[in-house]
Amino acid sequence: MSASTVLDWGLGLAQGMLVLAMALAAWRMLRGPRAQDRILGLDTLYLNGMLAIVVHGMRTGSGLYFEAALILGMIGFTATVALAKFLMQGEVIQ
Amino acid sequence: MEIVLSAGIGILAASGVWLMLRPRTFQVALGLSLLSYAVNLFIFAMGRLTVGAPPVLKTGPETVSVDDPVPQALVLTALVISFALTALFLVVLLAARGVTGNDHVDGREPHHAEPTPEKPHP
Amino acid sequence: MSSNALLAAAAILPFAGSVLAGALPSRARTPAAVLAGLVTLASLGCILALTPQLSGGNTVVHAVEWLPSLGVNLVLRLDGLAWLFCVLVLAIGALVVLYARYYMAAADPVPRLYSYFLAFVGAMLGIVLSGNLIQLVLFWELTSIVSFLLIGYWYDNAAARDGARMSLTITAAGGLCLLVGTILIGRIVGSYDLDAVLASGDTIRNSPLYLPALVLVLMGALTKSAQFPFHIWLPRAMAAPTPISAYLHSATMVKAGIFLMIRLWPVLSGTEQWYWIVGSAGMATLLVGSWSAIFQHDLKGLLAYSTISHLGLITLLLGLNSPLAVVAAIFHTVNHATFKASLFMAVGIIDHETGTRDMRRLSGLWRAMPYTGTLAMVAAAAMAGVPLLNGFLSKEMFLSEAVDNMGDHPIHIALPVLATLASAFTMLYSLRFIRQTFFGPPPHDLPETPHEPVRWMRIPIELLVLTCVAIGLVPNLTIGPALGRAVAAVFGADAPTYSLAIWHGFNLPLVLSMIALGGGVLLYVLFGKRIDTNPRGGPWLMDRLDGGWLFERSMTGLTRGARALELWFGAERLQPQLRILFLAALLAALAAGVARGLDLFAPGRLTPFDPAFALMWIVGAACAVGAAERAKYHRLSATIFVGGAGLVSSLTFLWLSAPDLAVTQILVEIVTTVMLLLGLRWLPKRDAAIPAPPSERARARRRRIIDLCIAAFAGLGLAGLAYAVMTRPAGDGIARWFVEEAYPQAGGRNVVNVLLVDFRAFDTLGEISVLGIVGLTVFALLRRFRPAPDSLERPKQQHSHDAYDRAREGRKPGDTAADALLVPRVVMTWLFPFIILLSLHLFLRGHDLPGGGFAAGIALTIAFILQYMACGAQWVEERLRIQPIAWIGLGLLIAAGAGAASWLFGRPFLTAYFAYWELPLLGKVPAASALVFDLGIMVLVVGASALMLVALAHQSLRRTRSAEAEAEPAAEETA
Amino acid sequence: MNGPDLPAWAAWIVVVLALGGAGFSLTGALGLIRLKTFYERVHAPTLGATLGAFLILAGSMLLLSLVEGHIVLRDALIGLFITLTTPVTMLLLARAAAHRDRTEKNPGAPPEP
Amino acid sequence: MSTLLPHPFLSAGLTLMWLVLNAPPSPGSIVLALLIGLIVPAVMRALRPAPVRVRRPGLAVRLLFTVLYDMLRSNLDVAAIILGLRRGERRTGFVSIPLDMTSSFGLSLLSIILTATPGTLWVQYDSHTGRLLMHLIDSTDSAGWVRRVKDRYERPLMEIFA
Amino acid sequence: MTAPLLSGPGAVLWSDHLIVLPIVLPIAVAGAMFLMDERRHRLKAALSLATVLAMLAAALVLVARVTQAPEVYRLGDWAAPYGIVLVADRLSAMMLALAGVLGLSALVFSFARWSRAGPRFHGLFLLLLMGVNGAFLTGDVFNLFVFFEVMLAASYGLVLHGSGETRIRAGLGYIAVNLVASLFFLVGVSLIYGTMGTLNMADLARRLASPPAEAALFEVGCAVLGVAFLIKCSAWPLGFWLPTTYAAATAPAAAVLAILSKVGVYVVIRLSLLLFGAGTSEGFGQTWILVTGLATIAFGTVGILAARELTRAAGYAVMISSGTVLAALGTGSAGALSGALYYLVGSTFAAAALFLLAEILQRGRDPADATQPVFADEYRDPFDDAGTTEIGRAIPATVAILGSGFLLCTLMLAGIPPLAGFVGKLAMFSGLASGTMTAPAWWLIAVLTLSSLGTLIPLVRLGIFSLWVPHDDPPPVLRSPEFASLTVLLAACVALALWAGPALAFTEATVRWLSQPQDYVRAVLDAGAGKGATSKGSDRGAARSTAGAAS
Ligand code: NA
Ligand code: NA
Repeated sequence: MSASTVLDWGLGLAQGMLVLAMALAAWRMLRGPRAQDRILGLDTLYLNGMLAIVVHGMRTGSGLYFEAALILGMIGFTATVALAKFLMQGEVIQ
Repeated sequence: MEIVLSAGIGILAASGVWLMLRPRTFQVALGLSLLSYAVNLFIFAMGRLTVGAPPVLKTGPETVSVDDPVPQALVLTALVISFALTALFLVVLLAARGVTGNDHVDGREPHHAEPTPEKPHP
Repeated sequence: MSSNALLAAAAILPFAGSVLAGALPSRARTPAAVLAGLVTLASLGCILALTPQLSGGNTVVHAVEWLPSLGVNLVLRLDGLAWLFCVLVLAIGALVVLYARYYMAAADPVPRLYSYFLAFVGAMLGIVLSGNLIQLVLFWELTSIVSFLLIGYWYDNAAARDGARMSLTITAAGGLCLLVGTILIGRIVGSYDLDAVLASGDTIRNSPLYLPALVLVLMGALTKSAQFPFHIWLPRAMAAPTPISAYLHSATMVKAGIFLMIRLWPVLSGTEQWYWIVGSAGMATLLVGSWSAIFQHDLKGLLAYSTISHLGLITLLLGLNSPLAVVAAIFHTVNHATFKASLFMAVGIIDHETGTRDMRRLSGLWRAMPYTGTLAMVAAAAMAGVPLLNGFLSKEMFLSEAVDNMGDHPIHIALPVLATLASAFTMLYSLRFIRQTFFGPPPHDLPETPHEPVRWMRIPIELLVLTCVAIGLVPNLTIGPALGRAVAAVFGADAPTYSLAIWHGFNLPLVLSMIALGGGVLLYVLFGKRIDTNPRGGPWLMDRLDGGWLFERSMTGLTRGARALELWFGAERLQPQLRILFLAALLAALAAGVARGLDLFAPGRLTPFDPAFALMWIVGAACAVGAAERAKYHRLSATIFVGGAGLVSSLTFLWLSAPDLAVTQILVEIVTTVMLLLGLRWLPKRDAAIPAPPSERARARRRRIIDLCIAAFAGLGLAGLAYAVMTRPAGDGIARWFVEEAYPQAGGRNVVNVLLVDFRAFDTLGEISVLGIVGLTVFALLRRFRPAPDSLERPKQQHSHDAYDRAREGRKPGDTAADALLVPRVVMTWLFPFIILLSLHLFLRGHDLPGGGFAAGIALTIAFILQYMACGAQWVEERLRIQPIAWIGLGLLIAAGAGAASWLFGRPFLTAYFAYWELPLLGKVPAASALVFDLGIMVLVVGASALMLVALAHQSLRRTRSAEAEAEPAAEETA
Repeated sequence: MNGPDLPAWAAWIVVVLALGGAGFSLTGALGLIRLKTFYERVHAPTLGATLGAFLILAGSMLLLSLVEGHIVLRDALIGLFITLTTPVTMLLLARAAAHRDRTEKNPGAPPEP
Repeated sequence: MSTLLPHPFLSAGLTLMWLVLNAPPSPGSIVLALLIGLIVPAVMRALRPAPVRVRRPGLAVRLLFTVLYDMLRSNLDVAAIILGLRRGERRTGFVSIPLDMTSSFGLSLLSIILTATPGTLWVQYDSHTGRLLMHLIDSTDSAGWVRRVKDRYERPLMEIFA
Repeated sequence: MTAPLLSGPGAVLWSDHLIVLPIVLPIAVAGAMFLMDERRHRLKAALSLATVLAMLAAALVLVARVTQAPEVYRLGDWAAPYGIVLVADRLSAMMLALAGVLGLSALVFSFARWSRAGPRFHGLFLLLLMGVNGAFLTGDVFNLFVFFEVMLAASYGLVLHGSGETRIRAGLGYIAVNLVASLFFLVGVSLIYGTMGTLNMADLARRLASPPAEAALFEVGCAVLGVAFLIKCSAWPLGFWLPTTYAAATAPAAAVLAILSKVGVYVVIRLSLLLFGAGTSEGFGQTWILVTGLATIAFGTVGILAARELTRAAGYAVMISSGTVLAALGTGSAGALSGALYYLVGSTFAAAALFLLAEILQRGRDPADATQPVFADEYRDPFDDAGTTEIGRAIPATVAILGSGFLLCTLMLAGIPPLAGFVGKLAMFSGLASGTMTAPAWWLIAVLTLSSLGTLIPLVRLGIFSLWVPHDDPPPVLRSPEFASLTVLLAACVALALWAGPALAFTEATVRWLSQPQDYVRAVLDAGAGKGATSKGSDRGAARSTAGAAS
């Protein structure tokens, strides 16, 4: 097996696993039962999506996808924090 | 990939259209969001699909085969505009909810009479 | 003065006078009258001065170019016919001016009346002097409009308003038909020029468009000349001041219709269609008018129906297809103008001096006003066709034409019979008028004591009656030359020979005339009293047919019908409207595709399939469908699902080589979610459906099924189109050029960014303008935001936190909330500089790598928003003052300035400059004006998005503050 | 799609790291499904946010360092920031859930601290 | 120094981050990184967060490794639980821990450590009683957890940010 | 002929930039105004007025200049089809001037009171005009989308300006409908790009000359795009939003919005004659345009007959006017189209004037007036209170002036002599009646005649009700800015009738020019040909380095 085949298959598989993780998170998100479960599901969706981006960058050997991942990692939590805060206090900003 | 993306666009669009036809303002706002996703992906699809070839040139003089940058630029413009307008729609729906007391797109429940100065919203 | 100038002066003077009179102060009754009189007389003088030039059938023509490409020029054309009508219009006009000066009360805004009057004179002259058919239509409609103003002069009076509206509606409608008819004639002839049209009689009559053109032109003429059944406007127009009625219904307005029929007689008449349409309209009008006149109690009403009947007579004459009848028609037009004007004026005097026009109340006025009575009697006799007066002459000609026309067709025997009958009716109502008003017992119980009017008020009547007598006695000396010129103008070389003698020998027409006179007297003797006490309120046989009532009903019906149609063919509510939009787009796409035989699934290129991508889209689809399903009752869940769908879209962009899009979409996604949540605060939870009546439920179900179909087809359609395009090879488009030239010519490696800030920077400038505008609009709306009462309360979570705090020793409200945010606060605060750095990073690398001003701006906004979320609006604003509106302005200025800077170098707007600058220590650094442009984008994006978010966030703060503000006065009151 | 060009040893290391990370992340997501209560489920995604992410990011750094020819550390930033930020969401969620469960008097509601 | 560099660790962090983002470093990017490190912290002056002083950087590094190790171990534990690989009874539940630390920065770090470690979750902190409510995916040994939190994390943190 | 700017390197005249002025100037002035304190009303009013006057002047100069030859302006110095170009030809210059006059009068009208009914009116107003101008000038379909959005976004702001329940409710529907239209627009444009590979209008026309590979898909895109434009034209059955929205908007907003639907009409004319005038897709959609136009006139007439309020009637008048131009276009008669273009200008003025008049007549009966800010805090700026005070001298003889104005509007809209409305209809009828008369020509003549009557009847009814029937309300007060504004509009109508000859000659020449799409294509694509092309890259680089050296 050549290095590129290994990479191709291995990273493809890793990406597939991450997408599968996304699917599981989405399942929780859709299933609930409570709003907190859904938010948790969305947060996990974001997380695994971010990792999928990193793996995609590895598959293509390109650093061009890094910023998308960094943004998700640094400020992706803003959306879920807002949701959680809404749940906790009934409003996002007092 | 093409069939997957088409199906995705279709489902987003169908969900969006369905929501846009609903009577509650918030439904319409979300429908607008979904429909914008669908349309943005549609515009993007007009440049055909490529994987792993962003239109960012390497530091060499050679021209490489990359994805069509034009639809990407168009999507970016459309994206910003639809973001702005979604925000606007949201605020208008809030304002409407405030002044009419209900969240129907027409500003009144279908089986309620049109409000008059003498008989304001319930 | 040249003849052209005289002609132009005659036509323009009245309009100029109208403007001047309108500018006079509203009490300037006498100056206005003097002005109007002078103008009218001057105009008349001009026309009279041109008389010698008309000898031998000549015409005076003055043309001004107006719309050469349409063949429409302003042509003033004076011939014998026009001369006759001009003199009629101006001479009677001058008398009306004099009369009105004394008739109108000082309290009325009389200058306005004179202003309208002069405009009307001008419009009438415009009609009769038109040398171009379109010009004729133009002035035609102008008379409708000005008469509307004249009739509605006393607009406080409902009758005046209704009368004005009715006359305008009917005559303007006729005018519109006339316009189309004229255009058809123009198409047949190839010109609107009157001379050309008059020369093409045979062409017109033989054209397939003859009938439509004839019908349309006649619609104009018959409505204007108040022919049955369009006559209904005329009696209602009596609400006008009497001088106006005298003018409109004797010499002018209604005569415009007659004029037009005479004018076009040479080219339109001579056919069966003309005979039947014009003849029967005239006959019906003659009978209906004279019959109805009998039953009027109001003197003006009597004159109105009498006018209708005389107009019918003239029309009937024109319909007979006989040149001699036309001569009679012209002659009777003049006669009718003189005696009817004098009668109206006499009635005006009666009304003025007694305060009523009701014949049942009037009686024995002879004693009080013998002079006026005499004048009225002579005029009425002329109207009735008593010998030695002008009416007799033209009626003789009429009866003679009726007899001549009997000819071979048996049905034509009716013509002389009906003509005689109508003449008898005329005699009847004329007699009734004189008898009831001037004779009988002295009047009692009148609003005012009757007496003779002021001297000047009588002069117009005297002159008119004198004319009646003079024409009646010596027609050849008085009217002869004018009539001759008019006839010559109509017929040219083919003018018929006629005789204007009083005595033509004892012939059938004379017998009929005598039968009519005698019959009229007899009828009056038999039925006079019964008419007075007529309990049915209207003419026998026709009392059910109240034209005014019918008109009002049809207008109301029209409005009602229109409302029904508006509901039927329109949609007031949003949902049906949107349904139609989607259906229209679907059908349009379908129609276009089917017409060209579009095959969506043509085999083409495909990108290798990746199951992970498909799985990701299963997630995306589930999120979308979930959002669609939950959005009604579970807004928060739906918002979460939309977030999921958005993430999948972003990842798709990334997967398919669009990192810039992915970055932007992710950022926008985050901000949108925060914004939706800020908004959700003001949308109280929806727990259950609003109860709807059961009947609604079935309909709602049906609508949902329809919507589902629309949504499904919309989805299928968009998916199909996307698939069809994606699987077809991309043609030789402009894309390749951008990829090749982005670096060499624009100095950027990120082609998308180069497109945004250089190649298509103009798009971006517009795009940021949108963002700025929306930011400001949101701000404006929220400044006046009034939350619904049920969302004014603080959220219940906060209540229960505070309750928890109150219940415990040593805790004060807000502590629990503060504890919960303790950690997030620290993290978010210390993250702030790092996000700023991220934003700078995105900004500076944009030209060469994914990023750019927009992404940087949104990232910076998120940095701010995180602070707001962690620490609250008040806390942040005590520390950081951001002025978002100023940022918006600054951003626009920077971006536009970066674009305009290229002007200094003689290059078009937005021409970018780039170079590598050699700097000490740093070496080569890129310098690009596009970066400045991008900075403008960034600044604006921060301003606009922060403005929206902060304005939304402030609502809670405002709620708290207003609650405090309300609590304070309440506390003061209790103390 | 043109994959990166790596020596075989590096390829294997990268793949093992990526698969390991993805495995942990997947396990975390699986926990989201399998665990019974909300408070248990909150723990699960942390697997992906910590070890799962670290392994993948390490693989990415190795790969990109080799591809770009210089040491690439930027992916570490992602690891750092998700470690700092993910807990914020989690603890706010847990706090919100605790509050809701207490006010609704659900069985399994957390006690007062 | 404090006026020019009010938050030296922050400045260093920002400079470092810029350099990492723009590797390999060039003279230009180094200058820019230094400028950013110098200028950007100015915003913190506006925000005025509670001041943070790091007393013992060495201990901080040691704590970092402790946490990383615990994280790794917990990851494996929790993965085993999720995958059903662990035998025996597992109880899940809450545990209340009295904390002595009051610095919000320290508490934040503690919360990040606990929450970022699979198996432990920071649920609620009461500033009046100083008690922390924590959720454990496996609370079989809750007393052990209390000790672990206090000894392994709280004490070093208090020492670092004293 | 092309402007010097485009023909030789470096040879630039300042006057060549004139074409971009109507877009750049409002952006810059609006930007500057956003930096100013909101309370500086007078300064802002003066700035706005100066800007709008400058825009109008630029438009008039362009009208005069383009009679010689169209002007093409390459934004960013990139040649078509790669860059975006602005194209001023007879049609766009005429529309530009129309927008200028309308903008001027609406702005002046707003000085009396409306400009202070909400924040940042002037900025929004200028940006609206900027969007309109851009839409008229651009030669690129996607850029057209952007300017449509600018214009619409500002129109949303102006519709909501002043707030209040009526406006918010109407605004919600208006925004929803137009957002859908915008999405259709995007779908259409992107399909066009996906099949033709270009966005430049001239380039599209050029490519259509030879059969494109994907004609069917392209036409589907055009169909969707057409629906979007017809929504913006408020064509039946897509335009039910218009009367409600315009009736709810404040008067100056409604008056300036009267141009918005005309932008849709403009685009339909522009694209259908350019793309479908000849070539593979010749005549595409023409029947539909005709049918829609006729239906729109009919529905507009029904609506105006049914109207209870003047503002609503004015809204339907706008619809009728759009429908008329569409139908005239659909008949394919050049004469009718040139008449319709003339009519478009006049009827737009008249509809705008009617909105303004209606506001004065209905003032005091406006429930939206009652809205006051709820919260007493920083959101309530001092100028909010000033919003009710009025500026300008009260004009005497108000009723007479309003009456005359109303009459003129009625005559204009009903197409009754002697104003431009009549001339327009006459020109259309003459155009339709010349040559071989087809069934559509008959239909249009009939429908327009009935529509004239259907406009006259209700307007007279409403006018009598507003002006003649005695009311308890205080008599209307006309402020000097309002008077000036009405005078501008109505004088424009009168002038249009007086100089109908030259005006019609202009529109006739316009239609001749439009029916020669190849000239347009040549003008755009040959503008500085090759300068943006690869082969001349060095040339451009040199030009840039000179610019750099100069700096
Ligand atoms: Na693509
Ligand atoms: Na944890």
